[in-house]
Amino acid sequence: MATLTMRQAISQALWEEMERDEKVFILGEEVGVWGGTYAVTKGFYDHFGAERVRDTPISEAAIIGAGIGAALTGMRPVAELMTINFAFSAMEHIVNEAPKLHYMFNGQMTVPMVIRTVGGGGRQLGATHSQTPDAIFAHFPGLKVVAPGTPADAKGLLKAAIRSNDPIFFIEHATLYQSRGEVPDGDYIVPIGTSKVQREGKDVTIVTYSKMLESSLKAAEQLAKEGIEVEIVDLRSLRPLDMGPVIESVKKTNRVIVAEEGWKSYGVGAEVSARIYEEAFDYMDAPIKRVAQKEVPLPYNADLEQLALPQVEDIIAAVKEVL
Amino acid sequence: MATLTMRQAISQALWEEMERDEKVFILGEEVGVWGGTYAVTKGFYDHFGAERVRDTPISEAAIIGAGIGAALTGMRPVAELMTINFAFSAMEHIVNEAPKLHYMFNGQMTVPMVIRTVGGGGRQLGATHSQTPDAIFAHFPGLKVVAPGTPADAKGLLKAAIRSNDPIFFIEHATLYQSRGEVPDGDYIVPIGTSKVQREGKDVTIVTYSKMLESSLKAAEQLAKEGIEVEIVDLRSLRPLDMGPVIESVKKTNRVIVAEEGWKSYGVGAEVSARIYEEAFDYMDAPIKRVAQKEVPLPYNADLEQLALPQVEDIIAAVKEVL
Amino acid sequence: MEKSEYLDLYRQMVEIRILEENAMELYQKGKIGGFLHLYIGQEAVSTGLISARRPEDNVITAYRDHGVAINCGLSANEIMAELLGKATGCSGGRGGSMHMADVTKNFWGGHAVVGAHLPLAVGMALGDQLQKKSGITICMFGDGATNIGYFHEALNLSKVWELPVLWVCENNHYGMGTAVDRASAVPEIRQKAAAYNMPSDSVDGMDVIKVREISERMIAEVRAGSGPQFLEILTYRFEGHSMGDPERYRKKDEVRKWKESDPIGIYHKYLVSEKIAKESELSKVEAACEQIIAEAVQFAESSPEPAPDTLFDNIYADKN
Amino acid sequence: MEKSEYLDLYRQMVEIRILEENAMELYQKGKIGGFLHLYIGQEAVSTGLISARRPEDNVITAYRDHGVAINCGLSANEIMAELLGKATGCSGGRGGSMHMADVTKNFWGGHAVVGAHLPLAVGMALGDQLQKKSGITICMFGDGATNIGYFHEALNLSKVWELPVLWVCENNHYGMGTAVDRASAVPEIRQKAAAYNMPSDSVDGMDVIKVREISERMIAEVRAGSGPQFLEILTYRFEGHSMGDPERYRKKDEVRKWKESDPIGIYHKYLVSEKIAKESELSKVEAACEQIIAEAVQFAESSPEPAPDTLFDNIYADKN
Ligand SMILES: Cc1ncc(C[n+]2csc(CCOP(=O)(O)OP(=O)(O)O)c2C)c(N)n1
Ligand SMILES: Cc1ncc(C[n+]2csc(CCOP(=O)(O)OP(=O)(O)O)c2C)c(N)n1
Ligand SMILES: [Mg+2]
Ligand SMILES: [Mg+2]
Repeated sequence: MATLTMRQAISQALWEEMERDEKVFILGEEVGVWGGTYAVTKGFYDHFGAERVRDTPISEAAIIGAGIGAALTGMRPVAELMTINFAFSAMEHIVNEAPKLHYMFNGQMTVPMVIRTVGGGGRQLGATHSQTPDAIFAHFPGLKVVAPGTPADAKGLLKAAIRSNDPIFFIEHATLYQSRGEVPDGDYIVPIGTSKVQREGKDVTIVTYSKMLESSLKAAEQLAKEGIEVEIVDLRSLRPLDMGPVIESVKKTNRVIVAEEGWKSYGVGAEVSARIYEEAFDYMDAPIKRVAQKEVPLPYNADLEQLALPQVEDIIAAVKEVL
Repeated sequence: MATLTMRQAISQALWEEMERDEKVFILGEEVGVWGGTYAVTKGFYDHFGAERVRDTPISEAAIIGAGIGAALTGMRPVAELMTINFAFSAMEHIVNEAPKLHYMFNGQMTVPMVIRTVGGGGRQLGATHSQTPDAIFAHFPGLKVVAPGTPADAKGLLKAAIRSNDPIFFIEHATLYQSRGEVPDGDYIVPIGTSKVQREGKDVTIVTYSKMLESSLKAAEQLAKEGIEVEIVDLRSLRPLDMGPVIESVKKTNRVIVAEEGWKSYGVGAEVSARIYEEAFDYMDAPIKRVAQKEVPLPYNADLEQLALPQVEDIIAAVKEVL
Repeated sequence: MEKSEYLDLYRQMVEIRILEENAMELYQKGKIGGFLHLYIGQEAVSTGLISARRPEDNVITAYRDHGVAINCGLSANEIMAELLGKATGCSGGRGGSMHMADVTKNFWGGHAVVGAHLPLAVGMALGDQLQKKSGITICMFGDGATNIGYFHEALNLSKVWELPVLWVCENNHYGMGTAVDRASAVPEIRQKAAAYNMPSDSVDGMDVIKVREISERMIAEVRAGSGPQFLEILTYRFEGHSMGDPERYRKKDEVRKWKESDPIGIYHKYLVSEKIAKESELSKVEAACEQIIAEAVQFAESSPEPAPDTLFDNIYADKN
Repeated sequence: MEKSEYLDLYRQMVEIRILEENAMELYQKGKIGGFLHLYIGQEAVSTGLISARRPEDNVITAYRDHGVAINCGLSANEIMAELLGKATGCSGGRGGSMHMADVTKNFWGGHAVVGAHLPLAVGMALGDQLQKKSGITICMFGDGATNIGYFHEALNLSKVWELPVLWVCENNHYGMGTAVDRASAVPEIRQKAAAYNMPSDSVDGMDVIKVREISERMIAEVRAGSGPQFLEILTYRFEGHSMGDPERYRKKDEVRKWKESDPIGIYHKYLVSEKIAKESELSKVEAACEQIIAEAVQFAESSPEPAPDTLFDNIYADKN
């Protein structure tokens, strides 16, 4: 067990998987010579060589499409999209090719591919570069969507993703790369599609994932000082969505917040909320509150941007409202 | 007032708007010489000429991008995407360009553009060509998403869309083109962002839109024979989402079904359900049921496809479950 | 070529033609649903091309794929069954007309979104190369597909990485109702290859022997390490784009003229005049094909529908 | 050109340089956030190009846009204020470095997604043409942008419709850390224009006069109805791709060599040796620019932040 940053944990998982299985290779923009825009693949090019750490032109559709093709022939590509905002430029291949081939050809083809990408706002990158549109990718059966919130989960889930035989959209959060945590050494695997209680409590359940897990943990600490015991369930995967631990927690607390960074409308909170009521209607003592991004394209100005993004205080306020 | 098919109603709206305002023009694949893949623009090329009814190469990103550019200079383009499945090939321009420019440049630029497209399953077109992913487009502030369920609304909403100064994603349903209804003559406008009660009832509320309005109306008739009075609220727009009439209805019936054609997870029903509980928690006598497409890429085989698509019987069953 | 091979090319072309004619009829009877894009008129293209491949070479194409399937060695039975959406179809009835494949024969489909399979071809060639497999990848697409961004990204990447891909454009002069020069800045599609520094050539796609010869050469060169190459094959589809095409975009006369260059007729004449085969031998081939397709229809019609409880099979490959 | 115009080109280049140097400093102080892409080294490109346009000609470019903004006539004040995210910025503090625009000056931004603005340029040229406006559209983009599908679709469509667009590739030899020949199948970007049957030319982008001359010619031709044309301008960025670039992909030596061709130095020498201006006059221009930028920083720093209650303004243009 070592204390690592999220960046190190992801890097370690990738490195170990490439050492373990020579079918694993990386392709994407600036993954090689540059060392990865977020320095996740720093040192990989020198160690694994240009064959397995492949810099590409700025051609998002070709990056994902080529990843799919290589996966069809038995390779295990890890295709990197520099940010999730550029996923729109490869949308056809992400949602309409990769997740459909196995089914459409009756199991003849499999697409063991990981698409690693980076989302999130809060860095003054403006409206086109700051999105957290995770929910839209989770709409498509055939795709799996994973978004870790801790270094350990990042490592364990990425390893599981690389070993999976299905296409996986793996969303990292830019402002979590520096966050630290204990990470098990070696072959640590976290099964995809398992939610996890990250903090126990009895008064309110916060369902969350990725960056908002960090914010929720902070909110929980402050609330604890006021004697409010918050339980936090981390979804970790958006598809498959494991509602088990959520429902269990809800049955205990009877009050729920869903906290996500993306826009509220048609977001993750909508699905989670709908599912909770479907599965635990009789346990709900108060309406579920969704804490999310305000419905506005994110502005560059730092104050306005923070005003639009969900804050720790928003979570605290929401918890108090449902109590 | 004339009885028109949905196809005729849309065609009429387009025609009248082009006659009214010479800034309105059409661009897209097969809109001209062919007369529109779904014959909506039949006769337009001959009447309005090649300048205003512009056939394009198979270049979805350029179709929408050029539409945006023309809109910036003051034109009012109606850009056609042959089907909504090809919207993935223009995703960047639909969700990351058109809806962001007005805000990002502080109101300097406006994008008065309509993107007309056709969605829906049920025609054995296979997994890549049969989708109803309407919800994902509604996730983006700055875009308006409209999806009419009757010929009259199709006409009135399309006219409103063409006159709007904002980018509008206008979703038609392929299997509704032949549906008939009374359509007001001339300048009939339905404001975007207004839900409508399409049938009154007191026992259960069905919230729906587009194709599933038709199915819901059928279900309601059958249920009426059994003495169950269903109220149907048609959303008509997914963004802005007008919850007013929904909440009003819910407060009367206390029981709700949401019926949509797309996949259930992260779909329209999730948002509507979450919103209803947020706004009318105390009025709910039973958990909301979502009737939607099964979570599977649509298969070609007709029986399997129908098995996956939501049916009138599914709505009836759901209504009975919430009673 | 041996005589038997000459005859087999003829058999393939005739089998495709009869298959397509039967498909048309079954569509009109409502037994085939969805979109149906026929290969009638273009038989020499894939027949000549694919006869030049080795079994380890990948083939991937667009939705106009029945002929390609035959050429790749799929049986008329499983193709016809797929058209009827039956469990015995090559894609188990899930794919339909646009999504035929048999991976064991290195035939990778049948893809319905225009141009979207081109990047896949890049990856397949890369995957084979990384695994030191000797196959090349043959990627077929229409003239219309050369205007979408995927084409550009795929061709560029294939050249930057010097991958063993043969890009094959079937220029049948129209993308749906849009004539090539109304959609493409260059009327001769192979000119686009210059922007990728890629060797290119073009050939008359109504003459199966010419297609075969040029394909042999280019496939050999690609296999030998030339990097990707580009082949434009000029052809024409005799029927509408898909069923129900009003065909307002072309004159009856134009169609009639092209039909005079029926690829089967041309090849038939060639075989006889070059004394490779006698009329009677060819008639026998034709009769055999009629038989094959009649049986295929029979097979397809009597095959079972996919079981309802298989609806959720194969969404994911992972077992858990 | 009149002497005043020569001097004004010099002024623009120097103003850009000093603006960028100040921006770099303000970024390091944490007063500018987000991404910051500097134009240092490339000043002659947009200065020469845009000085050849008429006011009615549209200009649209990528995120490396501060210089272009100056050339289009935006004031250093509103540019600097935008960099600091202030309400007085040209985009009200919403856009930041990558999203500068002033529509009244036909400067349409500042776009951050690589290549995505190229289709917009097609539409702007079309919109002007349909409205019988005489302006042409000048669309600038980097070498890296020529590999994305948007480039292909936009160039093709502009030619099919014969629209008045001047496509301008600023080839600064790298897209982030990727050298042109590692990303593009053709090292000379203008070769791509051949695939769209488009006249093309290239020019040394470190020499503002050469850029000006070729731009004048091509803009005139496009305006006269030649259809779209393609201009490749060879240049180099002296700083990293954006702030915080480790610059592992190029040698210090290479950068040093290019810096010997500083476009401002070259033009300075030219003006003096051609006796167009005296050293003292140029010094005066430089001092004036220092002054302008110092004032701009002052203006920006003392400008108000956007009011919190404006957060929801301008999401939609419709009032209801
Ligand atoms: C991205 C995308 N846009 C539009 C379509 C609809 N469409 C299907 S086939 C076709 C024409 C393709 O023409 P071409 O590539 O020349 O192939 P051909 O049909 O002539 O064989 C179009 C526009 C599609 N399937 N995919
Ligand atoms: C579609 C897309 N992919 C990736 C990026 C990230 N990115 C920003 S700038 C850049 C390099 C662009 O290079 P070039 O076009 O040569 O312009 P330059 O920066 O050299 O001016 C990349 C990859 C992006 N903004 N958009
Ligand atoms: Mg064609
Ligand atoms: Mg560059």
